[in-house]
Amino acid sequence: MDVTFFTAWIQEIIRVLSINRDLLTRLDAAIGDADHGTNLDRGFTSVRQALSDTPPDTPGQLLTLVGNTLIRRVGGASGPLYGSLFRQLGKSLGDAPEVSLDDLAAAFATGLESVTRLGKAAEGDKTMVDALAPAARTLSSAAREGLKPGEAFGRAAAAAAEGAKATIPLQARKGRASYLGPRSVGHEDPGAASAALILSALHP
Amino acid sequence: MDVTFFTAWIQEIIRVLSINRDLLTRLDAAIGDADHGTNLDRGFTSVRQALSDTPPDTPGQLLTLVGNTLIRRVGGASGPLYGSLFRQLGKSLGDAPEVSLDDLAAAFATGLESVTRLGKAAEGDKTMVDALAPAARTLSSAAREGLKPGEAFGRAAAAAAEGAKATIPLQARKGRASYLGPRSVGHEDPGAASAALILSALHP
Amino acid sequence: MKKLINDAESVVADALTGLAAAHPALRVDVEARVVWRADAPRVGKVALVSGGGSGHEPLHAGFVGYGMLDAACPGEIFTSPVPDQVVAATERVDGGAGVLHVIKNYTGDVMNFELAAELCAQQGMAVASVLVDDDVAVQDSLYTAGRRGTGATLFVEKIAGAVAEAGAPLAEATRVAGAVVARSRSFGIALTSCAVPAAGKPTFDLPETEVELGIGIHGEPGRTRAPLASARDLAAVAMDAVHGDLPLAGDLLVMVNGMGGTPLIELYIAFAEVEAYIRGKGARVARSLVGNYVTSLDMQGFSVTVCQLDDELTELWDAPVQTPSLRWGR
Amino acid sequence: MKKLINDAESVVADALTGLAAAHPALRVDVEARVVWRADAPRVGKVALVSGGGSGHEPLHAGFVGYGMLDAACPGEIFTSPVPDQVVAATERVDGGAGVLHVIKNYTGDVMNFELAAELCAQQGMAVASVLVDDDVAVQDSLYTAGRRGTGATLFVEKIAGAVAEAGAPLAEATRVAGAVVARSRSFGIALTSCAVPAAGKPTFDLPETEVELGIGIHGEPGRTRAPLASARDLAAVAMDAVHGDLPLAGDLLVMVNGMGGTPLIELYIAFAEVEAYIRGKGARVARSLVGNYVTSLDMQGFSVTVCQLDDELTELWDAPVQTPSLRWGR
Ligand SMILES: Nc1ncnc2c1ncn2[C@@H]1O[C@H](COP(=O)(O)OP(=O)(O)O)[C@@H](O)[C@H]1O
Ligand SMILES: Nc1ncnc2c1ncn2[C@@H]1O[C@H](COP(=O)(O)OP(=O)(O)O)[C@@H](O)[C@H]1O
Ligand SMILES: [Mg+2]
Ligand SMILES: [Mg+2]
Ligand SMILES: [Mg+2]
Ligand SMILES: [Mg+2]
Repeated sequence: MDVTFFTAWIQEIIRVLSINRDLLTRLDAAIGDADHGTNLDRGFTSVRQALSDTPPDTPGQLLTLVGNTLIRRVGGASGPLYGSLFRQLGKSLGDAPEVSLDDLAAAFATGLESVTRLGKAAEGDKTMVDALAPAARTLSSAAREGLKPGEAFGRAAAAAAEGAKATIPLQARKGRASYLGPRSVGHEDPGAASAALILSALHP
Repeated sequence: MDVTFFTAWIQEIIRVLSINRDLLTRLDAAIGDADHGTNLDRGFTSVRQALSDTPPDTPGQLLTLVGNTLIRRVGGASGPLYGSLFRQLGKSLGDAPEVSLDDLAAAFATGLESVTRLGKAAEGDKTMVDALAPAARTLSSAAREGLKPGEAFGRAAAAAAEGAKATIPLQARKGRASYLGPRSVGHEDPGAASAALILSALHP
Repeated sequence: MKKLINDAESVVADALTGLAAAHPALRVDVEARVVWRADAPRVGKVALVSGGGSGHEPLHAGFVGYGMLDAACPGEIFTSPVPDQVVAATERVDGGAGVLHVIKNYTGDVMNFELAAELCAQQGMAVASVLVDDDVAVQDSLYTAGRRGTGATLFVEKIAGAVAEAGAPLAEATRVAGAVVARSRSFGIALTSCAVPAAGKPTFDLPETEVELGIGIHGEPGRTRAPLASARDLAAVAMDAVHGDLPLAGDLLVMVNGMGGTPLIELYIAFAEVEAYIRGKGARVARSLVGNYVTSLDMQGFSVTVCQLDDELTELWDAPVQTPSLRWGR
Repeated sequence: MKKLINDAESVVADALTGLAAAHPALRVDVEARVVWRADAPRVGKVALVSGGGSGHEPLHAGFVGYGMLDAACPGEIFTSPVPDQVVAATERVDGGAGVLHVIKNYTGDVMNFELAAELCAQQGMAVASVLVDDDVAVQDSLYTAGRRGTGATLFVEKIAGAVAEAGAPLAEATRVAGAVVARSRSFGIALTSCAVPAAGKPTFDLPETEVELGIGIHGEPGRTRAPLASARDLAAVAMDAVHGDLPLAGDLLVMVNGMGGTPLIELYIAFAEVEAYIRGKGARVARSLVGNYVTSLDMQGFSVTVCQLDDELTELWDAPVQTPSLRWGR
C-alpha cells in the first residue's frame, strides 16, 4: 500500500464525512453540542486543500499532514484526538514508500494508544474509542492471520461499525455526553459513528 | 338618575371589561401593543376599590372619582383619555343628586370634547372617538326627542357599536395603530371596541 | 411563550425588586414605581427624568445614575407611566434648578407626561420636556401621531445627562437634548414577535422565512413584511431608510441595538454591515454601541440608531457616566 | 430558526469584523481568530489569555482589555479553539512575565490548550493555566470529564486580570485564579433550546410546559427535565444545587446570567429571587452582576454563579476594568 492508496483513503473519508455531516451533527445534538459533523467536515476540507497544496511523497508524510491539519483546523475534542491518531499513524509508518498490512495494523495500535493517552477514555466510556479499539484489534488479528488487506479492512470496518452501534445503550463517562448522565443512554456516540465512517472508507 | 344608577353603570362596566379583557388585548395585539384589555381591567379594578373605600354621594362625585382613578392607574393612551372623559362627565354633572337625560347628554358632549381636545383625534381616525362621538350624538338627539333613558341608552350603545365596527375598514391616523399605515386596515380599533362596551353597560 | 417570571401581574414590581437588590446606588420605590439616584436631589443641578412602558430594559431605569438620568418611572409592560409616577419622580430629584422630562413620542407617554407636567407646575417645579421621535419607519405628519421615539432616547439621556451633570441650566440641557433628537434617526427590524406576559402569547405570527421591517419597540408589527435575508441585506434596508431621511455624513454615533432576544454575536455581525455601509457613504462611525439597550421584551431583531456628531456632542458622549447599563469614565 | 447572519460558515469571522469595528481599543486578527489589547504586550506584566468556542458572547472577546484579559481566541461556534490560535494569542501578548491560560473544563478545550501550551513552552514562553469547573449540575469524578466551566470563568478573568494588572507575578495570578475557582459554583436552567447556525435548527425540543435543569453553555440538554415553574421556584432549584455543594455563607459575589435569549427584565426578576434565597440562608450578596455574560447563543434561560468573597477578592473585583462588556473605575 503506497501513498496513492492512502491518498484514496483520505479522499474517501472526505467524501463520506461530507455526505454524513448532518447525520453526525444530529447525533451530537442529541447528547452533545451539535457540531461534530461541522467540525470534521471543516477539518477534512482543509485536509483536501493541504494535500493539493503539497502532495506528500510517502504514506507517513501523508498521514502526518492529515493529522497536523486536523489539529490545526478542527478544534473541539475530536480535533486533537483524530489529529493525534493520524499523526501517530504517520509517525509509525515512517518514510517507507510501501506499507504492509502488518505495518498498518501496528501503526493503528499505536494510533489508538495516542488517542487514549490524550483522551483518557477506555472502551465502554461511549467515545470514538469504542469504534477505534475493536477496529485496531481486528486489523491486528487479520494481519496475524495473513488476510488480504481487502478482507482485513472489511472486518475492521465491520468491527468499528459494531462498536459504534454498541455505544447506544451505554452511559457516557467521557466527553460532553457524560454531562447528561443517564440521559446519554439510548443514543449513538457521534465520535464513534465518525470513527466507523473513517474505517469504512478503507478500501483495498 | 341618581348615584345608585351611576354606580350600577360603573359596576357593569367593570364586569363587561373584565369579561372582554382578552378580546380587547387581542384587538390591540393586531394593530397595537397588546395591552388595552389589561390596561382597562387594571384601571377599573382600582375603580372598584376606590368606590368601596369612599362611596360617593352624588353622580358628579362618582364620575369624577372614576376619572381620577383611571388617570392614576391606567397609563397608556387610554388612561388619560377615558380618565378625562369620566372626569368631565363628573364635572358637568356638578353636585346634583339627580340627573336627567338632558343633563347626561350634555355632559357626554363635553366629555367627548375633552377626549378630542387631549387626543386631537377626529372621527374617522380609527380611535375610541369613532364610537364615542356617534354615541354622544345619539344621546343628544334622544334627549331632544324626549325618549326614555332606557331607549336612549339602547340607541347610544347601538351607535357606539356601529361606530366601533365601522373602524374596521379605516386606516388609523392616531394612536399606535397609525404606525402600521395601510396595514391597520381590516382590524377593529381596540379603544373603539372598549368604548362600545362602556356604552353597552348603560342600563336604565 | 415561556417567561422567567412569577406572575404576569407582578412582572414590573418583581423586576424592580431585583433592580434595587442589584444596584445599591439606586433607590427604588417598588410601590410608587420610581427609580432614582441615591444622591438625589442634587441642589442646583438640573434633574433628568424619563419613563415609559416597561419591557424595554435596560431603558430607562438602567440609565439612572451619574451623568445620565436622575430618575425613571417605569410603567406597566408597554404602558406609559401614569402622571402620579412622573410627579413622584420629579419631586424626588428636583434640586431647584428645574427638571427635564425625556419623553418618547407615543400618544400615551405624551399625554401622561403632559398631565404630570401640569401637576408639577402647580407645585411650583420648573419642568421642561424634550420629545424623542427618531423612527424613520413612521411617516411624520401633522395629521398622525408622528414618529415614534426609540433608540435615540438613549443618546438624549446620555448627552443631556452630561450637560446637566456639568451644571448647565435647564434651558441649555433642553436645547442640547433637542439637538440630539434633530440629529438622530432609527430603523428597526424584527425576526420574531415578542410575547407580552399578560397577553400570554406572541403579539403577531411571523413565518420562519419572513421578517417585519420598520418595527417599533412595543412588539407591534412593522410597516411591511419581507423575506428573511442576510444580515448584510437587512442592515442595508435599515440604513437606506435612515440615509434616505438624513444623509449620512461626517462623524456618527451609531448604535446597533438588540430587541432583547437576539444574541450579541449576531448584533456584532449586523454592526459590521452597518459600519461598512456607513464607510461606503463616505461617513465615519466615530462612536458606537452594540448590545441590548432599548428592547422589546424577548423579540429577536435589531435596530440601528445614528446621530450626527459634532465636537460638542462627542465630548458630551465621552463624559463619564455611571449607571447599571452604561458606564465609563468612573 | 432565524438568525441575523450572512452565512452559517462566516458567523465567527463576521462577528469579529464587527467587534473590531466597534472597539478601537482591541486588535482583531479575523483570519487567525485572535483578539488582543491594542497596548499588548505590556513588558513585565503577566498576560491573561482565554478562549473557547464562540456562541458565549460577550465571553471571552468582550472581556479583553485593561484589568481583565490580554487576549482571547474564539473558536468556531461551540468548538474550542485550535492550538495555533492559542499560540498566536499567547505570542502576541507575552510581555516576558509569563502568560496565564484560563481554560473552561471541557475535553476539547483542555486538549487544545494543552497542545498549545507545549508549543508555547517549546518557544520558551512561560505558560501556566487555570481550569475552571464550577458547574455543580455535573458530578465530579475521577472517571468522567469532570465539571464544566461556566459562569465562574468571568470571575476568574476579572479577578486574575486585576492581579496581573497590579503587576503580580505569574504564580500569584495563578494562585488567585485557582482560589476563585475553588470558591465558585454555578447552576443553569434552560427555557428553550438554542439553535447552532450550521445545524440549522434547535439542538433539542422542549415542550412549552417544560424546562431543562442543569444545562451547560453549549446548548446541550440538562441533567433532567422539569415542569416550567415560577422564577422563584426555578431560582430555588438552582440555589439549592449551589448551596448543597458549597454552603452559602458570608459575603458573596453573585451573577444572574442570561443564556442569550432572555431579556433583562426577566433576569432582574430571577435576581430578586436569588438574592432573597441567599438572605434566607444568612449570607449576603456583596457584589453582583445581572445580564447576559456567558451565553449559549439564543437560548432562553439563566444561570446563577456564586463566589465566596474575602477581602482580597472583593478588592480585586472592585479594581478598575475596561473591556467592551465589563467596565468600571475608568
Ligand atoms: N476523552 C475522550 N476520549 C475519546 N474520545 C472523546 C473524548 N471526549 C470526546 N470524545 C469524542 O469526541 C466526540 C465529540 O467530538 P466533537 O463534537 O467534534 O467535539 P466537542 O465534544 O468538543 O464538541 C465524542 O462523540 C466522542 O466520541
Ligand atoms: N389620539 C387619540 N385620540 C383618541 N383615542 C386614541 C388616541 N390614541 C389612541 N387612542 C385610543 O387608545 C386605544 C389604545 O389604548 P391602549 O392600548 O390602552 O394604550 P396604548 O396605545 O398606549 O397602548 C386605541 O385603540 C385608540 O382607540
Ligand atoms: Mg460536539
Ligand atoms: Mg395598547
Ligand atoms: Mg401600551
Ligand atoms: Mg463542540
